[in-house]
This record gives sequence, structure tokens and C-alpha cells, in this order.
Amino acid sequence: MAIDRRELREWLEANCPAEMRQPIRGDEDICWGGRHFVFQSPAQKLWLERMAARGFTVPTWPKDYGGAGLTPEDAAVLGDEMRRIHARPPLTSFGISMLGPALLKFGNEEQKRRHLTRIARGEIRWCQGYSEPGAGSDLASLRTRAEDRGDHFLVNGQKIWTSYADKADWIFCLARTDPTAKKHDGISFLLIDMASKGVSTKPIVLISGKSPFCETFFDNVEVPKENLVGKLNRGWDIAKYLLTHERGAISGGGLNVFDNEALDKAARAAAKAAGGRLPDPVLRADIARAAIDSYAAAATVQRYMQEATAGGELGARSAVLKYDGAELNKRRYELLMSLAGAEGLTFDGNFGPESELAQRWLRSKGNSIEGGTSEIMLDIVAKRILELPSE
Amino acid sequence: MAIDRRELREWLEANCPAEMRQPIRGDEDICWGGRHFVFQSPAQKLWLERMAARGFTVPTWPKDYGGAGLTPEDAAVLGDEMRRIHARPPLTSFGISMLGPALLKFGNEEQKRRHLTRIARGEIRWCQGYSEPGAGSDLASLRTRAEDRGDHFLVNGQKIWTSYADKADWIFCLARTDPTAKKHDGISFLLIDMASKGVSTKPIVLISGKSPFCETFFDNVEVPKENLVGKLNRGWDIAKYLLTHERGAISGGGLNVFDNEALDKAARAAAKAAGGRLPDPVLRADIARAAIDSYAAAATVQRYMQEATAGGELGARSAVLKYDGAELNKRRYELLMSLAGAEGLTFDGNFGPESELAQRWLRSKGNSIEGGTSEIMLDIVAKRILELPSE
Amino acid sequence: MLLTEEQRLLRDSARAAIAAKAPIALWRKLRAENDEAGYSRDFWRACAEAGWAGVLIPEAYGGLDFGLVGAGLIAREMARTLAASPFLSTAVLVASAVKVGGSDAQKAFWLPRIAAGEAVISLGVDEEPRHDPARIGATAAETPQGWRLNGAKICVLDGAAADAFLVAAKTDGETALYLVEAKARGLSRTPRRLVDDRRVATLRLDNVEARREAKLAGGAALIEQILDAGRGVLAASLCGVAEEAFARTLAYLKQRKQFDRTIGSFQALQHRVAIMHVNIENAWSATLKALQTLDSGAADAPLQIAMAKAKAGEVGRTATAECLQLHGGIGMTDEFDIGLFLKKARVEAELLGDPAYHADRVAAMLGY
Amino acid sequence: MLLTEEQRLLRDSARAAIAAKAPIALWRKLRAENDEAGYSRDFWRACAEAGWAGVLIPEAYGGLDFGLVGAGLIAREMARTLAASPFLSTAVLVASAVKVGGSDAQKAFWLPRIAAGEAVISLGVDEEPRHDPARIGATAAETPQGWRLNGAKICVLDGAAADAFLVAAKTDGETALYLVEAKARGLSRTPRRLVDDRRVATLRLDNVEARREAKLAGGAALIEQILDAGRGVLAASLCGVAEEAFARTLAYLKQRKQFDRTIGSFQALQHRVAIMHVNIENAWSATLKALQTLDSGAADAPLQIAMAKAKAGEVGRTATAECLQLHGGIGMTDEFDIGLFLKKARVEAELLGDPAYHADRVAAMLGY
Repeated sequence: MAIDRRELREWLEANCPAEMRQPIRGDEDICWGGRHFVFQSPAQKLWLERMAARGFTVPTWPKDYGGAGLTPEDAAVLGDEMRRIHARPPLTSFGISMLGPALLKFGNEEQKRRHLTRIARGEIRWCQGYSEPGAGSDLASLRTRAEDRGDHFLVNGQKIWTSYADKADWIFCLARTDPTAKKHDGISFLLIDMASKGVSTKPIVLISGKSPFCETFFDNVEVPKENLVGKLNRGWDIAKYLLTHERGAISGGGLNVFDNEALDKAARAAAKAAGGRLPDPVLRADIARAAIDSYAAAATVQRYMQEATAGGELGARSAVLKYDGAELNKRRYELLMSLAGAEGLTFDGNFGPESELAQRWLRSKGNSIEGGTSEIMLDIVAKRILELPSE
Repeated sequence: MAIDRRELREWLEANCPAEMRQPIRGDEDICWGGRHFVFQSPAQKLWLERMAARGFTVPTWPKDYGGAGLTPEDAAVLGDEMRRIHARPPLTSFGISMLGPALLKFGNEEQKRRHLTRIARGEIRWCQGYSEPGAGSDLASLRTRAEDRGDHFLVNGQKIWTSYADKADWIFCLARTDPTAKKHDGISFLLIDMASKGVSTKPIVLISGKSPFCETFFDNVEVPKENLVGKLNRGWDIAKYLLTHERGAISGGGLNVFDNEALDKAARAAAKAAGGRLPDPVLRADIARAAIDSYAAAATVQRYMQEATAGGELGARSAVLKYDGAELNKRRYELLMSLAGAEGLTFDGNFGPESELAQRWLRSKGNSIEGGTSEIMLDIVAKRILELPSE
Repeated sequence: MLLTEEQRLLRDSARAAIAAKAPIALWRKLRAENDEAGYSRDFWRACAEAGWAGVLIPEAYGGLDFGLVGAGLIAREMARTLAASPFLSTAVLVASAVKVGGSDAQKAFWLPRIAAGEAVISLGVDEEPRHDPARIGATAAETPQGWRLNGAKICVLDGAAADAFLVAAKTDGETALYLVEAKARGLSRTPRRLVDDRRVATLRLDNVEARREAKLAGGAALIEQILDAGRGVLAASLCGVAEEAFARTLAYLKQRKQFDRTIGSFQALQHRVAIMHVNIENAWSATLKALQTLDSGAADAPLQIAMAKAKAGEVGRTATAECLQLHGGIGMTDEFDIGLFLKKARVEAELLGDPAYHADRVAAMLGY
Repeated sequence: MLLTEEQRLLRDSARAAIAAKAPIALWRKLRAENDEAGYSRDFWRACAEAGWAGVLIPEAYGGLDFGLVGAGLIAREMARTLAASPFLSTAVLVASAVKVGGSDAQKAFWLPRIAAGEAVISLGVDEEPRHDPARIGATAAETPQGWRLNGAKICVLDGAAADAFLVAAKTDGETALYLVEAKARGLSRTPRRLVDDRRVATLRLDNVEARREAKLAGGAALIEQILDAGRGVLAASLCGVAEEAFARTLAYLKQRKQFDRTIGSFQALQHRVAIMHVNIENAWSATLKALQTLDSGAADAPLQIAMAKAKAGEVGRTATAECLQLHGGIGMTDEFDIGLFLKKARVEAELLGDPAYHADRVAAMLGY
């Protein structure tokens, strides 16, 4: 039975507060949920509660776990209707985008009931503990250890790049449970309460200033056995599943890296100020080429998405998009900086309008590192799409 | 005892025919020597004979082998004085530039006496037989075989890229004499008379048209044992020695790839025709960047050469120059073609003014392949200069 | 951006037919014979029979009316085997012009002949080595009988084989197209051979008299419109060139061994090839999108076409050069095919405006 | 292009002294303390004692008179540890200007003070975000006593710490430099911090009265001459930035392991690093040659300097970005040093004209 679009439209119209239809201005307008979350307004809280009550924070999840049990098609209708009234997402979280899909596929019944419903209601905020200082692109070489101590695992080690670890209630992470096995075969997927004794976090300052990233330390942390997801030593299967998910999200959802509007606008403004053409013909040539390459890359995104929807699979093609979007975005910020000249160089390490461009420029350098480096993407294209041989 | 510059100057003045002081217009003005060489003029022949009589075709070779026994410094004086009166080289040959140095270092006394003197007098023209269809960058994987048949080797196989093989009297080449040894250890360096039974050649047509390159075939060719240079199965040492020599010649002598004058001139002419600036600002930007990169690369050539002369060694730095010169020259021809527009596209496969630019453009694509590909050059830079580890 | 069922069928049947009837061997044969037209009349007849000569022509005039996406798909397939034909000159450029700017009589006379593969007509716009349709020096002076044309045109595609020409000329600063027959008195042509063995002609018009009806409606706007059609189709052809060179290179990398390894296993080459793949994918996406936009008649079609032509031209040139490099020495020989794609890419990147020309236009159209 | 014995000695002693007295830790300390000057006065005193503050100043005025190659060598060494100082503003730009265009009295007063590290003077030329010394809006009106200056200057290096300013202003279309003290009435400055923690100021001149002698001889030609000195020294500094980032990256590649291999053994990275090496070598060759040419007074020095600044700017920017990428995530953290080189390269590539600006000038100077 398909969703009733009319009923839905009326319900949204009646239940989405006016404030929640304003464009999102920044991180402070995002509802992350969790034990320590401070709602920015009563409307934000109300909107979350109303949507969660209908299972609309996670519309495709089963009703038993806090979802609405919608088909992807019906969920798309919900998305359409929300966009129609410019409704903000009621809840954003790594629990929804990352842990949820993993638990739905690999978790046991008790884990699903316990964790999924709380994610759906925004009660628990999750973070992801994958990368380690020695394990970046080669994630499977991670060294955080979880020793079997009978009724619990004893976890020791360090994670890095854990986004919002300092704000999260729980962490899902990979730890080595069999140090003697081959590196992909001795890893398990664990859920850890951040309030456990021995867990600590430290925010990471980037070259661009403050960031949501943290280092997370585990010092003799006791983790109950029931917090193991899937089979012991088979955590890599879950990680792989989630990495594919994440890359899809970055290349598919994070499409703003293909948007050339900011550069076009800045170039137009400079040309206008100079009374016609951009005064520097060499810079102008580079900007025109970036516009062309952005157009072409955005056309590929559109083509791939439509081909995937029409029955194909995005699959390894997501590596093409991830690579291209990252490289383009870096190039675009270089050009924005050049256009801005001395004005773009102002930076005092804090956020604020004077530092904004430099801050964004610096942050863009991470695009080709996070979520799989450009080098890893090229490896994927070479091996999985072009089927070039390994050595 | 240093050379007497005054005597030398007078001798050159008296002995260099006026015709031999004209700029070289093309291949037809080069004296290659050899059994079948047709002198372009009596002056060309006279100049060769006079210079050869004084050992000046190979000034640094010992007098016993047809040279003048000059020190490198004295040979430089001779070069100076020849340039002063714009004297053409009396003789150009692979015998002088490639085989000679190898024989001087690895040949036995009889080989030196027999071959070097004839090279010095321009009596025998040599060609080089290294590359094979299956052995390009990986030269040591060559498969031309020389079987020991008691008093001679029986040679079978095929060479490719043998420049002027169809005009040469003899060939120096690499052949496998021990198929069971590791690939670098079973190769020998042989001298083969092109008039031997079983030797045949076939010219290679390039994408740019006719070329001096040939394929050379050996079909049961009998080669006397005395034509083995150096030790049996140690031919790779000689090959390596000569390859270094060749690369030095390409990067050092072949410096015209760093000369941006042709591009500057064409750009200036187009700007003049348009009454000021080049009409296409994007093309203009690319040309300006090529001019800058050429300037910088040429400065490196100059610096490396001076540092080498001052006591360092060019060594692996020649790979930097070879790589850069080739890539720059290709880029420059792309821009020359763009500047010429439709005019540059005319090409009928033959030489001639109408086809000249397209022909040169196509030929430039070989710059990054011949004499060691750009990929091999980058490997050398990475491993030998930057000392990055092998796998 | 998905192809329709008909478009997929057109593409697949074109690929099969072209591979069978116009393999690279045919191109080599024509070159060896120094054929004056530079294409096989038999093949062009086959194209007409398949409906491709009339791909843009309304059904009422015997065409397929398949739009520019269809024309691009055909050109892309032809490019894979270097199939030579007057497709671009006649079926795309001139057919578009006559369809839009021709009188009923001109349409009735020429369009069926073009669709049937019986007439070859060439467009003469450029007068300078670098494409610039804004600079027209040829003139059309009004006479009691019609027009007197004077001037010169260069790089006129299929100019030696053409039965007629569509020539851009100016009258008091206004540019328009004029249809003149090849046999007209005062019209002379000098054939030239381009580096991809394409035949063009330099045209001279020396007091060529044309009838009043020779002038097409639409003026300079029509010229830009048909040039955009040609640019879009050239972009598609460039994609075919790059894709085919790439496919051949990929196969070579998987088979050629050096240093006891398949060279395709060297990571430095893998990354370059992966980047090339991304670029070629983008060139095709841009081209397809621009052709669809042009077919839809949207206002920003000229911008999109300029972007697609710039992108496909750039990728065509750089990818074919990279493919040649990856082949090493063998790629430099005339006997081997890979260099032929390099030549074709250079010519098509240049025709109707090279990447630099279009990048400059893009900047201007975007307002900077 | 070989360095002389003295130049080698200068370079080596500079390297040792800077590593000892101004390591990156000092830069971090100044940043953490939000030091207003942005440099260590102790270090600048040490520079003066070593003679570097007077590297371009004649011996008669207490300088070393070592020429621009010498200045470039010092800047290149300072760049390796991000050593901050008023070297560029005072010892290069203003010292050059006073030496050439100053009156005997100005020379006698200022040059010894600059050489002794006692005076910091800043140059104010630019008024727009993108460098363009041809666009001067500031004015100098003649008064009975001298000049009345009005206008604004941006991105004035070490502007917060300066004792005096050398300001470009126009009188009836003629541009010249005027030396005004920081404490002059009507002169105000707003300090700003750049992304590499360099301190600059925005300057306002509101009816600032200057004496007749404040005007330097030489006009616009002098400005171009000293800007070229600054550009050459900036190019050298950019080389130092790129070289140091590269050396650190090379060491990292030889030590960091992923997939059970030293990452420097991956051929794709090796080739990128090799190309980077070629580019950095070329940037330094170009810079050295251009500085030598400028010292020699040859007529084409401006062209060569423009080329060197464009090349070093481009290489500085791209190489530091590539170095960061090769470090992966750790390179993005503020705790790690590699990102600091990226920031410095961006600023110095921009100062006194970025690569695009100079490429445009090169084209013009070469006649196209």
C-alpha cells in the first residue's frame, strides 16, 4: 500500500513548525540528539518528537525499531514533501546514517530493539571509531585491542578522526580480537558506552581551525560481551559494508563539491567591479576551465545517479565521483583564494567572516583525504572498474 | 703540452672550405661517412679528409686509433675555434658518439686498431642494434640469440629502432648468448657486418612520416668470434655504459628541446597580426606559462651543467633533464599547433613546408619515448636521486 | 540523461554496421589510394540507407528527425573506426541550416537529396586559421538578379567532393548564409589534406553570381545555431575517439609485459589511466547533457555546448596523447593504429573552435 | 650560475644560525602569544648582528652590500623554519628604495639604522586586494611646507611594528614614494593577521603632512625596481618553503607504512614525488638566475624576475599542497608542521603579484 501523499502533505503542513522551515544557517541549526544535546529552540524539540512519533526520523526502518516501515519509493515521497515546505531534517546522526544500517543487517534482535529505537528518537548520539594514527588508508592494520576476559572485552588503544566523539554517548568501533590472525580476520565490531571508565577524548585542531574531530583513547575499558555486533573476528565484513555506505553518502549526498556557483559568483562580482571582464586574463582562463570541468563532472554525477536508479548499481563508480568532487573542490578554493587576493589571506584561527574564505580553503584540503584518499579512489577505479591487474 | 690556439686558428682558417662554414640546413648537409655515402660536394669530402688527417674528427681519441690525442680541455679549444668560424662538424656518426667510447673502454687492441681508425676517417658507418619489439624500456629482456657454433656465433632475431640501419655498413648490437642465465647475465656485445648473409632491414614509417628508423632482421647470420667485444655474457656492462653516454648526449647535446624561441616567435607574430595582444586570452595564458616553464627548465640545464663542470657529476640528474625537456617540447608543439589553427593541420605524410608543423608536432610525441621513456626517467629520479625504496 | 530505447537501438545498430562496413582498414585503403573525396561513397550510401544522412531532417523530407543526441551517437560510433563520411558537413551543419533557414523550395529540393545521400554540401564560414565566425570578410553585394559574392573560405570540410556550398558573407555589416552550387562561375576550390586524412578545400569566390533565393533566412543567429549543432556533434565524435583509444590502450596494458610484469600492473600507470577514465567519462556526460539541452531548445544550450566542446576537445587531445605514450615506441609507428586517433582528436578539437576559444566564450557567457 | 665562495658561506651560516635561533617552535610560540609584531625582536637583533638586515646596504652605511642573490639565500633559509622577521619589508624593499632613491640625508639617517636592526620601515603600495602597482589612488598634494598625503594602503607588511612607512602616492598622474613616520598626525593603522600568522596593517592617510624631503627620487620606475627586488627575494623564500616541505615529505614517505609497505615504495607516489622534485629544482634555478640577472643590472631582469616569481609561486603552492596530501590525515592537523608550509606558500605566492599576474606580464613583455 503506497503512502497517502495528500495525508502526508497535510500532516507536515500542520506539524512542521515555521521555524523549522527556515534554511539551515550552520551547525547550530542541526539537531544531533543525544543525552547532552541542548535544543536550540522549543520548535526544534517539538519537530523531532512529532517526526519520531511517526517513525519519520528513519522512515525506511521497521516500525518495531522506531521507523515507519516505508518502502524506498514512499520514503522518497516523504523527502519530496519535506523539501516542498523546506522542512529541516528533524534529526541528523551517525546512528541513522551509519550504525543503523549495520545493526539492521548484522545486529541481533536484542541489539536492534535496544539501540535502533533510541537512535530513531534521538536519545543516543553515536560516533564512529575506525581510523587510528597508524591505520588510515590501510584501515585493517588497526591496533586497538579487545581482549576476551570471559564476560567482557578489555579494550586498549587509540582512535583518531572520531567526529564529535566529545559530544557522543556511544561509539561503534573496530578492535582487534585475534592478534594472531591475518589482519582482516581478527577484527571485531564493538559498541562502547562513552561513559565507561577509561574512555577519554581530545579534540583535534585542524590547519583550518577548530573541528568536530577528536582523538579517542581506550584505557582498560571493560565492554560487555553483549556489545559485540555480528560474529567474533568478522567485524571487517561490517566495516566494508559501512564504508561503501559512507562513500555513497559522500559522493551522492555531498554533491555540493560539484557546485561551481560560488566561484562563478565571485568571478562575476570581480568582473563587474572592474567594469566588464575579469582584469587578470590568466586567472580568468583558469576559472573558465574550472567552470567547464565542474559542469562536466556534475553531468557525470547526474548520469551515474540516473543510471543507478534505472537499475544499474553505483558500485565502484562512487570512487569516480569521490575522487573528482574532492579534486575539483580543492581547485575551486585555490581559485577563490586567488580571486580574493590579499583579502582572502586574513585568518586568525577562529571562525568569523574575515577568516571564512581562508578557513574553507584550508578545510578543502581534507576532501581528498577523508572518506578514502584520492589515491585509494584511483586504486579502486583502476582495479574494480578498469580491471587492471595487481602485481 | 697545451694545444697552440694560434696555430690551430690559422690552420682552420686555411683548411676549412668556405662552403663548410655555412649553417647546416638539414640532414643532407651532414657528413655521415661510410661505404655508400655520397658526398654532397667536393668541399664536404675535402673537409673530412683534412680534419681526419689531423685526427680532428675524433680529437680526444689516441693518435694510434685515428684521433689527435687531445685532452678534453684542448678538444674544447678546438671546438671553440671551429665555432668561431662557423665550421661544420667534418663527420657525424654513431661510430664516433657511441661505439667509439665502448671500444676504447671494452675493446681489445685488434678491435680498436681495426674499427676505430675507420670510424675516424669516416670509412665505415655504424648503427646501433639494441631495442627489440618485445624489449623497449625493459631492454635486458631482449631475445635476439647468438649461438656458439665453434668459430662463429649464429645470430637470429630482430631489432627495432635501428637508426639509419639501411645506410649503415656495420651494426653493434646486443644478443643473448646464454638463455639459461638471469636476464642481465646472458647478453653479449657483438659487431656485425651489415653485408653478412642473412641481414636485412626495413624502414619504419612513423605517424609523422618517413624516419631514419629501421627494423633489422638477423636470419642465421654467421658472426666471427673476433667480433665479440668484452667478455662473453658481459655485454650488459657495455650497454649500460653506452646508455648513460646516450642519455647525456640527449639531455646535454639535445638542448634545443629547452629553447622556447619558436613558440615566442609564433605568438609574437600572431599578436602583431592582431594588432597587439594575442586575440585568444586563454591560449595566451597557456603560452605564457610554457614560456615561464621553459625559462625555468633551461635555467636548470645551465645550473646542472655548470655544477657538473665544477666538479660534480651530472649522473642521474640527466634523467631530470631528459624528462623535463621531452615533456616541455611536446607541450610546446601542442601550443604551436593551437596557434596555427587550421593552417597547422595540413599534412600529406611527406615532408614539405605545408606539412612541416604537423610533422614536427607528431614527431615530438616520440621525445618522451626514445632514449628512455618519461616513466623510466621518473623511476630513475625517484630511486637514484630521491632514494625512495623499491617494494 | 538516460538514452531512450530508440537512441540505444540507434547506437547499437550504428556500432555494428560501422564496424562491419567501415573498419580502420577502409580508412587506410582510402589514404593509400589518395582518394580525392577522402571517404567511401559506398559507405555513405549505406549511411543514407540506414537513415543517418537524414538524422536531423524532418520525416516529411525523407529524414529520421532523430535530433542532435541521435546525430551525436552516430558520430561517436563513426569515430571508433575513423569512418570517414560527409556526415558532419552535410547531414549536420548544412541540413540544420537548410531545415531552419531555407525556403520551402530549398527544403523541398535539398533535404531529400541530403537524406538520400545524393547531395554533399559544405559549409564555408572561417576565413582565418583560428575559428572565429565573428570575423567574416566575404561580401554579398545585392544585384538586380540576386547577389554577387566575393571572398575566400578556408578549411571547408569535404570541399573537394561537395556539390554545393553554404557560404557566410556580409552585406552592410549583416552576415547571412548563401547557397551556391559548386559549378557556379567564379567559384574555385583548392583541395587540402589534413593530418587525419580528412579532405578540406580552400574556396575562392570571385564575383560569383547567386539568385535572390540563395540567401537563407536567419542571418548570424542561424550561423551560431548550426555551428552549435556541429560543435555538439564534434564533441560526441571526440568522445568516441578518446573512448576507443582508451579501450585499445587498456587492452594493451593488460597484455604487454616489461620487467616480467604486465605493464598495466604498474601503479603509476594505473593512476594515470584511472584519471583518464574519469576525464573521458566527464567528457561524455557533458556532451550528452549539452546535446539533450540543445535538442530541448533551452536558452543556455550555447553555454552548455561551448563547455562540452571545450571539454571533449581537451580530453580528446590529452587522452589520445597519453594513450600513445602508454604504448611506447610501437605507438609512434604508422603501422599501428593508436596514432591515428591522436591525429583525428587534434583536428576535431580544432574544428569549429578549440578548447581555448570555447573557454573564452564560456567566461564571457558566464559574465566574467 | 654557481654560487661564489662567499655566497655559499652566507647560505651555510644562515642555515645553521636560523635553525638554532628561530626553529618552528619559535613561530608557534609567537602565534600562541598572539605577538603584535609577529616576529621575535631577539631574532631580528641577531639577524642584524649577522649583517643580514644590511645585506643590500652599502658598506659605507654599515651594510654587507651582498646583492640580491645574498638576500635570496637568506630568505630561502629563513623559509625553512618559518622564521618571521621584517627582512622583506625593511631590509629588502625599503632598503633598496632608500639606497637608490633616497637623499644623502635620508641614506645617512635610515640606512645605518636599518642595517643595525633598529628601524623597521614598511612599504605601502597596494590599495586593492590583487596586487597592481599601476593602480595608485593615494595622492600627494604639494603644500608650501612639502606634501599632504591622502589615501589608504592594504596588506602593509609588518605594518603594526613599523617605525615609518614608504608610501606610493600620485601627484598629477606621477607616482612617487614618500617616507612618513608612523607617528605622523593623520596616519592610522589597523593590524591584521594573515593565514601564515604574518602581521600586516591597513593604513589610512588623512591629510598627513610630510616635509619636502620626504619624496624619494625615481618615481614609478623606482617602485618597479624595488618591487622586483622584493619579488625575487619572495621567489627565493618560496623555494625554501617548497624545498623544506618536500624534504619533510620525502622523509615521511620513507618511514610511514601502510598495507605492510613503506608508502614511498608505491610507484604512483614515486612518480608524483619525482615530478615535484623536477618542478622544485626548476623553481630554484629560475629564481637564482633571475636574481643574478637583477644583480647584474641586465635589461631583461624584470622579465626574468616575473618568470621566477610566477614559477616559484606556482611550485610553492602546488608542491606544499601535494606534500600535505601525501601526509594524509595527520597533515591536516595543526599540531603537525606540514600545513604551515602550505599557508606560507599561499601568502608569499600572492604578495607582490601571484603567478597569474606575472604570467600576464610575461606575455606582455614577450610581445604577445
